[in-house]
Amino acid sequence: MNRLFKATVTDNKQIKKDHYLLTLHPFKKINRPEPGNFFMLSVDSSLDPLLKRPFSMHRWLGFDFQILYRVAGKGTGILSKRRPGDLLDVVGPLGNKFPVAKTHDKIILIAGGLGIAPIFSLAEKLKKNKHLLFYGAMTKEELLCIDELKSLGIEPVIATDDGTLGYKGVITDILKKFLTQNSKLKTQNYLYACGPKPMLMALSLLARKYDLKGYMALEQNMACGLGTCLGCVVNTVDGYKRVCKEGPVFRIEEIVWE
Amino acid sequence: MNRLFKATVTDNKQIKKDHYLLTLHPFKKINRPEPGNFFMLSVDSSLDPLLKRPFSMHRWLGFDFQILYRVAGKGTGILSKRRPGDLLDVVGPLGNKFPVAKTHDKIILIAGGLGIAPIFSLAEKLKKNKHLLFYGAMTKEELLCIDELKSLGIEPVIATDDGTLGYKGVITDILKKFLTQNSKLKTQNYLYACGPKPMLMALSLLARKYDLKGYMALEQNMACGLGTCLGCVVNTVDGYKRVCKEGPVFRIEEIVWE
Amino acid sequence: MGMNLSVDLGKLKLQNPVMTASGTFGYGKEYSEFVDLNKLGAIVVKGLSLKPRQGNPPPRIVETPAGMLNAIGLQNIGIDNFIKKKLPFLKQFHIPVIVNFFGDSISEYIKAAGKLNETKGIHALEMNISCPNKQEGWSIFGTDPKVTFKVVSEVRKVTDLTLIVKLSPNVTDISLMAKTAEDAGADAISVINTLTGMAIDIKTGKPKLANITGGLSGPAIKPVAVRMVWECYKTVRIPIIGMGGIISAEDAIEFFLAGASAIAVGTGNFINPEATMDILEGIKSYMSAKGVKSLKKLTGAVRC
Amino acid sequence: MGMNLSVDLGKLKLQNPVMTASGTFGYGKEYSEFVDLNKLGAIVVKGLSLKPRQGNPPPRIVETPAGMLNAIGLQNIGIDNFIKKKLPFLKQFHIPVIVNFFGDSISEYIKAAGKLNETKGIHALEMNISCPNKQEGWSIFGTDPKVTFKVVSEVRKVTDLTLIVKLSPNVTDISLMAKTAEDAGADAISVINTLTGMAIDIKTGKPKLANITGGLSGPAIKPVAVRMVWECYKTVRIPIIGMGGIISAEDAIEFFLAGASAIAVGTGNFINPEATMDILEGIKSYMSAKGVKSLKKLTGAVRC
Ligand SMILES: Cc1cc2nc3c(=O)[nH]c(=O)nc-3n(C[C@H](O)[C@H](O)[C@H](O)COP(=O)(O)OP(=O)(O)OC[C@H]3O[C@@H](n4cnc5c(N)ncnc54)[C@H](O)[C@@H]3O)c2cc1C
Ligand SMILES: Cc1cc2nc3c(=O)[nH]c(=O)nc-3n(C[C@H](O)[C@H](O)[C@H](O)COP(=O)(O)OP(=O)(O)OC[C@H]3O[C@@H](n4cnc5c(N)ncnc54)[C@H](O)[C@@H]3O)c2cc1C
Ligand SMILES: Cc1cc2nc3c(=O)[nH]c(=O)nc-3n(C[C@H](O)[C@H](O)[C@H](O)COP(=O)(O)O)c2cc1C
Ligand SMILES: Cc1cc2nc3c(=O)[nH]c(=O)nc-3n(C[C@H](O)[C@H](O)[C@H](O)COP(=O)(O)O)c2cc1C
Ligand code: FES
Ligand code: FES
Repeated sequence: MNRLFKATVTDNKQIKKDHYLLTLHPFKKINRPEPGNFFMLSVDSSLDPLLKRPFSMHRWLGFDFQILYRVAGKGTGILSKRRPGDLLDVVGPLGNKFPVAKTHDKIILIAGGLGIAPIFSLAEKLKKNKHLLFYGAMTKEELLCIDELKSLGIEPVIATDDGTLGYKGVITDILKKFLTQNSKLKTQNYLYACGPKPMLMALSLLARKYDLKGYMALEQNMACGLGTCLGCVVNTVDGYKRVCKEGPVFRIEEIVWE
Repeated sequence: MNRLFKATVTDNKQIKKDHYLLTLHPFKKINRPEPGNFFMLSVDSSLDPLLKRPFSMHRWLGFDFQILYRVAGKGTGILSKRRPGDLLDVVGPLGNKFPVAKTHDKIILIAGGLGIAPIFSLAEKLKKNKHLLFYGAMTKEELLCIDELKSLGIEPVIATDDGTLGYKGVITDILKKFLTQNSKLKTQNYLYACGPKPMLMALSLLARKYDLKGYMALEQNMACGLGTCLGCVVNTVDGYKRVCKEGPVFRIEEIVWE
Repeated sequence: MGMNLSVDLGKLKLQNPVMTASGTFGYGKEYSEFVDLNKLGAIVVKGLSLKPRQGNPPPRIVETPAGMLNAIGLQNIGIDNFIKKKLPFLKQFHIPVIVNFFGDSISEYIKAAGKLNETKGIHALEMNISCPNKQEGWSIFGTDPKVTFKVVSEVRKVTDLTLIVKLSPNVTDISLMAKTAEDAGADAISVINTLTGMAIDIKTGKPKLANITGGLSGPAIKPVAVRMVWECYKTVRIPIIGMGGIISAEDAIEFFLAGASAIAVGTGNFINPEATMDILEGIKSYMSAKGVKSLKKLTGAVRC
Repeated sequence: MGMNLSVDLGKLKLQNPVMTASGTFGYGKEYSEFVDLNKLGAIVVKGLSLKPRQGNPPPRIVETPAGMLNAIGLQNIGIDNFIKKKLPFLKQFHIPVIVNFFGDSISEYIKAAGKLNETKGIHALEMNISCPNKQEGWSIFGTDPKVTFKVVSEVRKVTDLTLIVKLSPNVTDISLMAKTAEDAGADAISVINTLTGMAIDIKTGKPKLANITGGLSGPAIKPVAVRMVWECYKTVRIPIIGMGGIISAEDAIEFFLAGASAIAVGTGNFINPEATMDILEGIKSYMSAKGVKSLKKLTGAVRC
């Protein structure tokens, strides 16, 4: 199926200071996006910004879908001004997905900041008793979807850098504590993570130390989103791989951080 | 007074197919714009379109003012999507004005198409018994402000290219008929015109033939609007002159059409 | 309606003038979901070298006003892998496959061209002598006319396929480079490759590209590209493939009027994966609205 | 707060690095309504020649993606009129007045420079050897190093004012041109002038500019300009005035990091008549946020 489509903005709600929840209604039935997949969105028909912007699938509503985003610069700034009824060009769903094997005993989800956008969709898809969610943010004000998580029956372990909610500290430190206290957790588990680079780097170290397996979703500047421009590579043990095609989800141990 | 200001869109009404009436509320008191003056408007904060766009003062409301415009391309297309509450950067009022001398017996105003935008402001300023308005457009659907003119007590002589309202033909032909029928009109009058280039060229010929004096407002691509870039020149008997500075209003006889 | 859109590039005939720009369309497969490849004028694949190359470290791309910088660093799977793994897919289609290639030395150019020349299913070669992403000393292929003449005429000797030379815009006199390529035996020229540019992240103080500089493409460079096509058109008799910032049919027509016989869509594919088809339709509409029966009539038709 | 924004250009000291680009700020008067001219680093006036010039026929400007093309054709009132009618206004201010000038021949350059050199109230000269709007054969001043060396060294002989040479970006090797200007005695270089471009109106089939080609300026060219400043910085020791697409303080800082000692705002003035002041304030904020006490520390500070 041709993954280029037009979508109507049905809602574009400011949920926190810089954070918005966008609901899109595609003009045609689209492929069902899986947790980890992303979409390329034209925020505008102007030549500035020029390129489409990538956003993770946050919530699939059966036909419509949602994007959770933060105003990071020009493109997301413009996006935040789109109103119900506006049309956007979209390509997707793109990329691979979080591969959740049935056999995994227990799953640990780790979200840092906006990493909650795709991790939420994964949490929603999994049975609630099969996973534990660690969720960190700079401050209470940047914790998103807490109510939605609760209504799914999910009680995340929360950490904030400033301690305004949950543990004080970075989420990987909290995770580390858990791992040392629950040695059983270590081997039978799979980690699924998304978040800022420092968090993912810390997680990689942790995974190596405790010999944990798992996956993480990465970001990289993108132009095509389709695997053709070779612009979005990350370094792996097997050489450069494209985040938009072989990713955005990679095995934790395959990423080579510079 | 610094003529750079921000203005809020208070209304942006589609009045005919491609035609809009924009009402702007400046953040500060601005210089009173005179008929013939124009404003440079940023339609957007994007770098595409990059430059401000020039628009004639259409109506001065004491503090707020109005612009009458047609969607001609990208910039005006974006402008037509601005909604009440949006902010625009504006520079103005700029340029010279229609110099209306008290001594002129009778004044003939000629507007072609969107030329009505500034000509209307001139008509509004003049006493109604002191002028005659000739107003031409492609078709009835492109005649603007007819009701507003009537409420000022002005009954324009109308011509449309397709004859859907008023005389059938171009407005300069109708004017020519009038001039031949009313030889008295000829010498005691001043013409004040704005409209598309072919109309102004025809008018120049007419003025030469009947030895009529008068003024016309011209257009040219602009970058600065302030007289510095030298981009907006037109050829005159005294060499190149800047539409934004020595104009937009020029004596009919000084323009050298190529 | 009897409109003739065909284009002659040396011995090669294209059914229409809409091509893809090397490096922006992969090896065709990814876009086949959006575009019926059989409807393209030709497909130009990502630049190939004898050996696979891993390219530059990331970040490799960054957006700039109405454009983008890329420093892919000529990452490619190598000619052998292309022939084995990618060409079979392309052979299914009836359109010409044009292989963009490059080398680090004249002998590499010759070897690469020789190998490609022997391969069934390749219809033309596009020599990239202009990619600005390589190390010092290399860019000389595309900027020093003497070296350009040498490398093009050597390659000319080893291939009877249509030979297209892709020019760098980072030169003082593009028409001299065009003439040089023509004199050396090129059947056509591609104008233009990317302009060398740079962007700095003022928060970190580091270049936004790991490679420091990159190639500027997209609408921002269109006025430079149109001017260069026009200068080349005044100078050479071989056909010109125009490119640089084409995202719409209007853009494409500007290039025809300036002197292009065919056009290629690069960055435009990223903005709209169906760009090539939209452009083709738009060209047809323009021709029928203007009553132009043959595309060849548009080439160089600007009225100066 | 003890921040040092001063810049040395030869013997000339600027209080801050924000200048105006020639041809975009008139002779200062028009913008004095928006900008307190006393707060500028320096004012650079529209390019002057010995005799007045009427310039090119209209249309002279056209917008392009994130940029504009201009073909003003060096219209100016001539040096004498400038001295009589415009300089008195500028003399009221405490900031350096830099006169941009050009000639059609080496002897005209020399005469113009000599005349300007004698005039009180002019603090530096900027030689335009790069304007792309003139007829054939002329652009050689800015693109052939031998001719560049000749004209710059001849002008150097007749003036002891700070001599700035403004380079054309339409060259293969900008650092060679920079080195040439330095060797010929320039005190500073301005990088860059406009890139030559062209736009065609597909409705009429005619070029959008009466002059056919014009100079591309604005944000679109910024990546090329930053790259060229960086290349020059690696090559010469004289200060570089960076320009090309600067509309914000962020843009200006990019140029400092790439190697500029000062910057000039051109097209940016059209977009925002207060651009120079907004940029100056933004530079100060950046410096205080980063704890940079002296602007000189930013020059060339990009970490590659
Ligand atoms: C696979 C993927 C999924 C993503 N999912 C989400 C999401 O669900 N919600 C969300 O808010 N953001 C997401 N992002 C990041 C989002 O794409 C960027 O925030 C956005 O492109 C910034 O655009 P801008 O024009 O606002 O910022 P710009 O002005 O372009 O840049 C602002 C900052 O964002 C960074 N940035 C720019 N482009 C990208 C990019 N393509 N990827 C990453 N960073 C970029 C720049 O380096 C800069 O630091 C995702 C990115 C990727 C690659
Ligand atoms: C002094 C002056 C007063 C004007 N008053 C009005 C007015 O009251 N109402 C109104 O609707 N329009 C007016 N115009 C014309 C208006 O400025 C243009 O229609 C507008 O700039 C087009 O912008 P765009 O981005 O929509 O079109 P573009 O996509 O930029 O171009 C579309 C068409 O408009 C032409 N155009 C572009 N810029 C200009 C320009 N600066 N001047 C003239 N034509 C241009 C182009 O050549 C092209 O044919 C005036 C122009 C001038 C110079
Ligand atoms: C991501 C990317 C990769 C490119 N790779 C190549 C390449 O391998 N070989 C080549 O000759 N040109 C390459 N180019 C240049 C394009 O083919 C084209 O000449 C240039 O981008 C200008 O066209 P555009 O503005 O339409 O993109 C590449 C361009 C981009 C943007
Ligand atoms: C309308 C216009 C007129 C210009 N006139 C001159 C000139 O007379 N002399 C000169 O050296 N440069 C001239 N320039 C070039 C600018 O000074 C500057 O180098 C160039 O525009 C790049 O900067 P920008 O992108 O900030 O505009 C002119 C540029 C524009 C846009
Ligand atoms: S974004 Fe183009 S290959 Fe990934
Ligand atoms: S628009 Fe710049 S001088 Fe008139």
